[in-house]
Amino acid sequence: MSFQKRLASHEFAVLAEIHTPKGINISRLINDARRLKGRIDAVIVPDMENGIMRMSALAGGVLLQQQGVETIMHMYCRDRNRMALQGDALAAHVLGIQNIIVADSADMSESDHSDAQAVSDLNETDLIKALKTLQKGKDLSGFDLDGAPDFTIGCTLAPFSSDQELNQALEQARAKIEAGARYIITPPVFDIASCLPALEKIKTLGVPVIATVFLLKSLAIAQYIANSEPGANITDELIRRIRKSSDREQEGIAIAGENIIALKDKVQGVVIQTLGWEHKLPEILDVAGI
Amino acid sequence: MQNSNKTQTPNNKILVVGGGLGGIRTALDLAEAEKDVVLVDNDFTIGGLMTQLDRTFPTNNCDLCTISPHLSESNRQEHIELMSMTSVENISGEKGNFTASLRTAPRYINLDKCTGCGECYSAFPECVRFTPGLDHRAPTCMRYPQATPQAFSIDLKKCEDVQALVKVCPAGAINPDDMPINREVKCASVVLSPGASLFDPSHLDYLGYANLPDVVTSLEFERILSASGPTGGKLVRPSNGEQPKKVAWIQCIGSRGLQKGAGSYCSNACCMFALKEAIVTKERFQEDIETTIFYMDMRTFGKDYELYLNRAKNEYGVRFIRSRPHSVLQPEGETDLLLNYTLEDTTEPLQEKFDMVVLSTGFKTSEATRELASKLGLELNDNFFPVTDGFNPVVTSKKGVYVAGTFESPKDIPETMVQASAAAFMAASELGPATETVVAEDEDEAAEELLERDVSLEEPKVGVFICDCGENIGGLVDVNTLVEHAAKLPYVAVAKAEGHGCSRISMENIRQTIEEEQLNRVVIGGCSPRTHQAKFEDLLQKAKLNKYLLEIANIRDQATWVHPNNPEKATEKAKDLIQMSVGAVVKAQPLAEQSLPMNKNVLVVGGGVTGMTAALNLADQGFQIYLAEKSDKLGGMANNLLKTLEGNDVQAFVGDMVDRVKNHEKIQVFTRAIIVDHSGMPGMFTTGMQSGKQMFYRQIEHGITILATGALSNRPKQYLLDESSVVRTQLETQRFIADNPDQVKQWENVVMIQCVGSRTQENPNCSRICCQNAVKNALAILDVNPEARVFVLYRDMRTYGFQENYYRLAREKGVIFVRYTTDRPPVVEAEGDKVNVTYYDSILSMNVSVTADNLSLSTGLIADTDSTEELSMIFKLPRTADGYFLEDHVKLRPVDMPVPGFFVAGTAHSPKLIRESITQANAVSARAHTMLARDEINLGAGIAKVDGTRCAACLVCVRACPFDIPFINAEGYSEIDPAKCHGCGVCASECPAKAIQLMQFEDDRILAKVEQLFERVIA
Amino acid sequence: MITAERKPLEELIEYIKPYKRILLLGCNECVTVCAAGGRKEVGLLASGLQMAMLKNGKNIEIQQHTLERQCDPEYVEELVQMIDGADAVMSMACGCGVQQVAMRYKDKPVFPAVNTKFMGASERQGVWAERCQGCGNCLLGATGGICPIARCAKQLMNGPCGGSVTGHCEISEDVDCAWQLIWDRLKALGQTERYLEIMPAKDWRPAGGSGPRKIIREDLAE
Amino acid sequence: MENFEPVIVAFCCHYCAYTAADMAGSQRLPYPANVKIIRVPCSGKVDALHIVKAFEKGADGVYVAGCLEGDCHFKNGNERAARRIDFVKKYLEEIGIESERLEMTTMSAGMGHRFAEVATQMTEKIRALGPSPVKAAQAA
Amino acid sequence: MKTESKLEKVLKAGHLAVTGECGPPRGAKPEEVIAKSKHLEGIVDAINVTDNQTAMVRMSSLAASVLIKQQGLNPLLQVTSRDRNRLAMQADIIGAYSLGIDNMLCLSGDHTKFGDHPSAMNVHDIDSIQMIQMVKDMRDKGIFQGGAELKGAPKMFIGAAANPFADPFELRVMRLEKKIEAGADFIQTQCIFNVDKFATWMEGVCKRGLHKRCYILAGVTPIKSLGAAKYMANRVPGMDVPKEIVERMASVPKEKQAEEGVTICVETIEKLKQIEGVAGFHIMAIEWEEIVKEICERAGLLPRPQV
Repeated sequence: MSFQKRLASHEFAVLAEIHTPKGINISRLINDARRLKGRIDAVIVPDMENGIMRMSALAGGVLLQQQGVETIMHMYCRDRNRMALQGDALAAHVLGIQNIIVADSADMSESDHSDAQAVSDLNETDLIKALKTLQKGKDLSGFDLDGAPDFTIGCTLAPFSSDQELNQALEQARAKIEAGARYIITPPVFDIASCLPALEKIKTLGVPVIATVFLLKSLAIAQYIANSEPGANITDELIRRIRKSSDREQEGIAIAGENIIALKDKVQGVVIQTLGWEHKLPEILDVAGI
Repeated sequence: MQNSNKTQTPNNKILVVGGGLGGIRTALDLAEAEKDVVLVDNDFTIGGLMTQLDRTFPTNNCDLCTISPHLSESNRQEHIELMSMTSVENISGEKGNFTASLRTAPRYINLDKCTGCGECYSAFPECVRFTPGLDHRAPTCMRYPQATPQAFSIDLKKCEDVQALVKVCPAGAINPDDMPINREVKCASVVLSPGASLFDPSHLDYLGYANLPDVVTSLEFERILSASGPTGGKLVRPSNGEQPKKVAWIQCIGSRGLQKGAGSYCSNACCMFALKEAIVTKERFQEDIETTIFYMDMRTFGKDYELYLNRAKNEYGVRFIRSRPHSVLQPEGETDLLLNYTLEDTTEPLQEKFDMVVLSTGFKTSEATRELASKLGLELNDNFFPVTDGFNPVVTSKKGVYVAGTFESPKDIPETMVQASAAAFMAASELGPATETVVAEDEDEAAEELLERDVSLEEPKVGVFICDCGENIGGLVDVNTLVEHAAKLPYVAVAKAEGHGCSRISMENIRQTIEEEQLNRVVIGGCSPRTHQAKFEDLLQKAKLNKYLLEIANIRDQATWVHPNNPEKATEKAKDLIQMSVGAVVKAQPLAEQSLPMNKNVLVVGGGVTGMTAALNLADQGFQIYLAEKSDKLGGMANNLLKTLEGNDVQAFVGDMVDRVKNHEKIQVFTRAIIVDHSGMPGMFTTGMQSGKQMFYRQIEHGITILATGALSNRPKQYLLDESSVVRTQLETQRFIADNPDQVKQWENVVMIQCVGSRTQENPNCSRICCQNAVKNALAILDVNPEARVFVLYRDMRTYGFQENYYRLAREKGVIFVRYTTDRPPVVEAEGDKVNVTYYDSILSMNVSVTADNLSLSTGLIADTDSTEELSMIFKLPRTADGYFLEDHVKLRPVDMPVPGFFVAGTAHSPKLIRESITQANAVSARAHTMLARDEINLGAGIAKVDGTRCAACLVCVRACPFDIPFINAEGYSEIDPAKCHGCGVCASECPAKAIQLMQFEDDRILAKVEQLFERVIA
Repeated sequence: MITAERKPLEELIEYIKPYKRILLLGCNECVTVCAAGGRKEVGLLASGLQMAMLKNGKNIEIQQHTLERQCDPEYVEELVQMIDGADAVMSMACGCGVQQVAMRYKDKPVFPAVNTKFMGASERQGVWAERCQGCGNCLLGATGGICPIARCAKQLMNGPCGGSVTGHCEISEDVDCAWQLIWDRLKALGQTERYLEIMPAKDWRPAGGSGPRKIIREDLAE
Repeated sequence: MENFEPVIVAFCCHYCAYTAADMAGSQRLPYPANVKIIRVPCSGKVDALHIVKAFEKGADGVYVAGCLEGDCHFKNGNERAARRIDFVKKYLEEIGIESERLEMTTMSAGMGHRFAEVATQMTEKIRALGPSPVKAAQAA
Repeated sequence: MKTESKLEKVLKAGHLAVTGECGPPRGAKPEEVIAKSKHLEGIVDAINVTDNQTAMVRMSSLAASVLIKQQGLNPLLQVTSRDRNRLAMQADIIGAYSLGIDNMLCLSGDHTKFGDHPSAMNVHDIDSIQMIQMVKDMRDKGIFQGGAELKGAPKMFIGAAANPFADPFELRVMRLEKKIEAGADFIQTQCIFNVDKFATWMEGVCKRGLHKRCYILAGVTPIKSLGAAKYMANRVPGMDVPKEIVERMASVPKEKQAEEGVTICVETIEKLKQIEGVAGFHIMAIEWEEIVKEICERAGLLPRPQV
């Protein structure tokens, strides 16, 4: 079933993120994706997320699509102007990519090209609108297209560490949804019980909610996130659990898998984020019984 | 010896002065990094002080055993030119272009001819300098069987009939016309490691050393304990040859400015030295002897040394008396020694009888070394030790001249080893980055390799060589009985006793025997293959045998050492072990080795001063460095430090270093970097990390990993810390003094409490840095506010080395040092915006209360256990009980980890000062450099092999291999890539078709051991 | 593969009690793979028998030999060299191997050392599970590739009995309900309607109902 | 039986147990001479066959000493060894050899004390059990 | 009417049918069969006679059925595919019919593992659905399973079992359909405690119109004690006893538990009556036959209609 149909049928969707290589060695990308074929609904290909220069999402998406894996491509406004964005969108459609997530872009300060100039010609809402316009057969300047593309567009919810921030994030999201986003992806959730109220709030947006499940690779990573991201709901309990484990790699996989199970009847789907450990995705899916 | 065929320019050598342990380490590190070294020592043989020690703390290993591989290795190394009996007359020139004038004294023996047979010595003992001196006052006369060079030396002055002496030598090696040789050597840099001498207490009448034979120095006591010493290891009183029942040690003789002529510094190693002697004595005689140590402060500040102190107290029952005895007397007509002393809390004079008194004499620079320093124009301090760089103790005032070991300052063996490696690195860096030297393929060597004898068609012909290892084996069992037993075993062609099998002469004998008798298998009965296998494998190669045709029967560690009270059983067991080895070696087959290219990138984990130093060092040598720092900025703990005890500006130093690191084109810095996975093998590791705010995952390929992850500031919830605003850690105090001098000026009373959270049940070790921190802050407070009354409540003041000078200065300036004991710790209560500190003053025998404006707690360091635990899981490395990384050998390999290619430095190793961390970082650089200089890494031959004809392609090996190496190949049977196999043997033991064998541990070889064992038992 | 499991030592000792020289035979095929009768197991059994017999006060001689494949006469022929040195043969091969040896060396007693269990597949290292009963008339095409004859405790051909709970067979939590597996597979294939076809009563003749079976390939048979 | 001195074979992994044995040596920790060590790279290398053969040849006891759990130099060889020991124990019972004669034990490289302790305990245990029934039968 | 069966007549007439159960004794004691069946006289329309129930050897269900028939009662012969091959089954069926037995239930039977002869072979020459087909062909086509002509067809009213609670649940309706397709005239279900789940199943049944193609008798059982409740909840494969039932049994004192069990049973029947497609009840009071009367009375199922 395609991701689009899965959304429409209100069945639980399972997505996973696979990053493009920083370089031209695509063997990992393709191997990792192949091993997921048939086990998940679609692979999300981020585009130079967080300002790390790598192979573009468009190329990555096309490669995966060629492997018979449905792809969702990230697009955002930091690195390209409206010309490039529209051009890429048309290219994506022609090359078989039907899904686009308009993602929030991190600022350049933490980039590995921190002296690069951010473009930000459009903002995310504008970009979604632009995509909708393209679908109607026009470009942003109102010129007719020779054939209109078609996409399922998603958007992301900004991370939040307080109710106030959540409300703000929801406000922004609402605009994106009005502009045409058909589902929303949350920031990573770690302790399911404690993030339920927030999830409920997010559901009020009225579009399917896809929760992000993040693979904790080690105690240090868990501590890092707990310390550096105030909103991440990593509980002391969770930290203790990882610390106690003699095989932390497996423990992280188990936690991710269990979280997927716990989210099954609570949201419309999950995105599994492994940041480099895409080869562990099948194990997570095993634990989650998918 | 000098057979390197690299194109030599006159000044690309390094001169190493001093052939003690430090000099040997320096020379070895340089040689392994492909640098040419001239190693000079004015003694007849190299080895220095360590060769005279019986055993070393804290492992109580036999020193001769640990040092001997190094000694002969130094001789073997093609890059080292060893010159014994050689002194440095003068050094001129400057960094990069020194000229050293060397003078070699006549030995009167031709080294090339001498076989060390000993005929000259037995005929004319008086004029041959190879005396296991029975005069305990002259321990330096003594040499030992592993001596390098392995040759005698003649004292011609004592010889009356020179012609007779010449005739007695069967090798014709004695040359009475030998002349001193003067020689000039060009070198780029110089490392001075000539050691120090020991304080001579002869002039201190009240200690009776000069006239009471039972008063000895600690080194003499060591000689008496030593198996190779004058008494053959029997502990006896020099006066009457009886075993003593009560031995006392008196500490700080010649140290801490306590006696006439004493250095003002603390000699650093004497406390551990005395503890070791007391423990070894107790171990040997148990209840039969009483040991007492009279001390001022027990200074066990090294890694895990506190545990050693605790063991001495609790397990061995060593008695400790805190007192400085004022005299040792021998009343007329009595044989006992009377020791007079008082305790600190009474004035009552006490007397106690002992039958031996050991003076723990400290280090002192010798006249000769002072002279050497002046020839070089080195600036010396008040105690005649060289003045060194504030942050880099191996760097002297003269560019291009480096120092290491006790010549630099008093220290123990591990620290000497660290400095030696550090100096090696600094000296080598003068030569600049390693350039691609075209090494003309050594044809001789290649030819020699081809000459390996093909023994595959021969019947096994086994040679068994059994060491007595001095007293270690021979002292308990009769080696000849073992030899007779071995001679009767099947296939044994030769069985011999070989004395110290690892000594040069024995090695040479064995080699000759192998060649002469055309042996094709060798069994060594001796010590552990863990330490000596490589050495004997080399020997086999020299004898043109494949090095794997060898078995070592560990009859020392597994028989004589562990069955000391039962010579018969030890003998029988040794026979068993030898017979098992003979059975196994018969099954041994020649094997070929695997090698892999060495990846020359370096991963440095930790971006503090230690990590940055190592990174800069190796980057300057042209290697690519990946520096991973967990936090968001470089600098680590040093970011919180302002000044060192000596007054050096830490912030400026660190700031400069950070800039250099960031701008170095060979260093890639990753901040907020967390290591998450690791794979590969020595020489080609792949490590995955997540870095930056965005947790970008990347994998690094590298051949070397340096762990410099640091430690954490301890912060125990004690003494109102974090509750009262006037209670600070010493670090915070330092900052406060700098930032708020006006407030400090108002302070009336300041209290400091030492050992807060250190030397406790939970954290048993000493944090090493706190005593000097307290002294530093106390002095800083007095600088700002001379009126302040500063109390330091301590358990033992551990201001080792030159820190002692500052301790004394603080006392002089009026800082009040009060000792407390753990059963009566100070009590702290809040009082308004101040705190009230109550402590027990043992001199006044009462509680004293002080209302303090500031309470500084010396909280010290604790291991970053979360980090070290996780990294040790990921990298598979061991840790100490308190969570620091555990090095491969605490004495001899203090910065190497057990996994080849891994090194540790800085406070990740144990608490230490910034300059000590930097020294370790330099040492690590040298150690890493020895690997990075190679293009290949040898993986040995211990890999699994599949017999395709037997393989049933069942996949068991494919599934069982922990590293996923085996696969079913196109021919349909399992294949194991020899370059990838780790050699664990799991596949071999699970293969249901018995198609896999692990080389060196083949089934028939293991089963042969089992069979031979029971053949003997049942027969 | 054919799976087997070593018989209890006690039973084997009974077999060989009267003999002094035993030839212990392994097979490098299926029984090696299922860790029942390869070289290693031969070694283990030889040692175990030796010890057990010693305990019974008897010293026996055991020759060990592992054939490439005990069910082929050419390989069995190899034993000619050593058969005379043995009073009895104990085979760790499956029943086929045991019989092949017995047929060739008519004057030697041949004992089975293993119980031949079933035709199975490796589930994972060290775990083998029955997959086929060799019924001679494969119906896997109709059952989503999962055999109800081999894998349903009641060999039900038309669906699960009432004891199937959460995917397990009523006889054990450790046994998957074959029909649950079939159903899942049919669903995955989008062929659930196929379930409604009633499978007629099975003709058991090809399963051995008409006596021992034989396959003859005329083109190959000599 | 009073003079019975059991012969015990200890298969020790190079990285931990063998090093611990060396450590026991350098610390001069005495343990019974009955224990004879055979060095293997990893406890996972110890073949069931080696153990059974040791008993066949006349061992009164055998133990395999590997690294502490989670510390195996080769990831999990020690766990495999432990499972294998359980398997061989059952086989020994079948043969009629008390399974207590075979044990698996773990220690770190630094545990010289533990090595001596295990060697002593094992020797005492086997001494109490008496000679292996196989050996007794051979002798008879 | 396909047969002369009284049960068929009751059902055909649109009455809620009631069947009971009688387990033959483990020994040659005809009086026990007679005594048990007497408890059901006038209470039920047919008495199921089990065939080596729970894989324990008992008097053959054919013999016990004959004994019951001799009492003038109406036995329902159960036949499992576990113990007999197709020859033995057909022989027994002809025999039974000849002795006046005209109802039968085709089952696969519990696995021998659970019984007193765990080492016995499980025959399963044909399965229960194939058995239904076989009986139907004997009755309607007059042929044996092997195809040979049969002289004097046994006019059996053919029943089959259904367990709406076993997994995979979604397949359960189709399985029923398959049985009906094969020729089942009526169905007796597994004991129902989880009425909601049963209702869900029945919904599926009705959706496919299966309730119009055969009669579905809902199975009920009075629980005698808390222990029995727990046993059924945990140990009997394919039985779904909701937690609430066990808790309810636990909430009453031991001596009142039997009474509570009966009450639950009666309530269940009342609920089941509301469900579309339920054509009657099969009351399984194992070794407690005397209680069936009370249940039927309280559930308003008495008196039984005369047809």
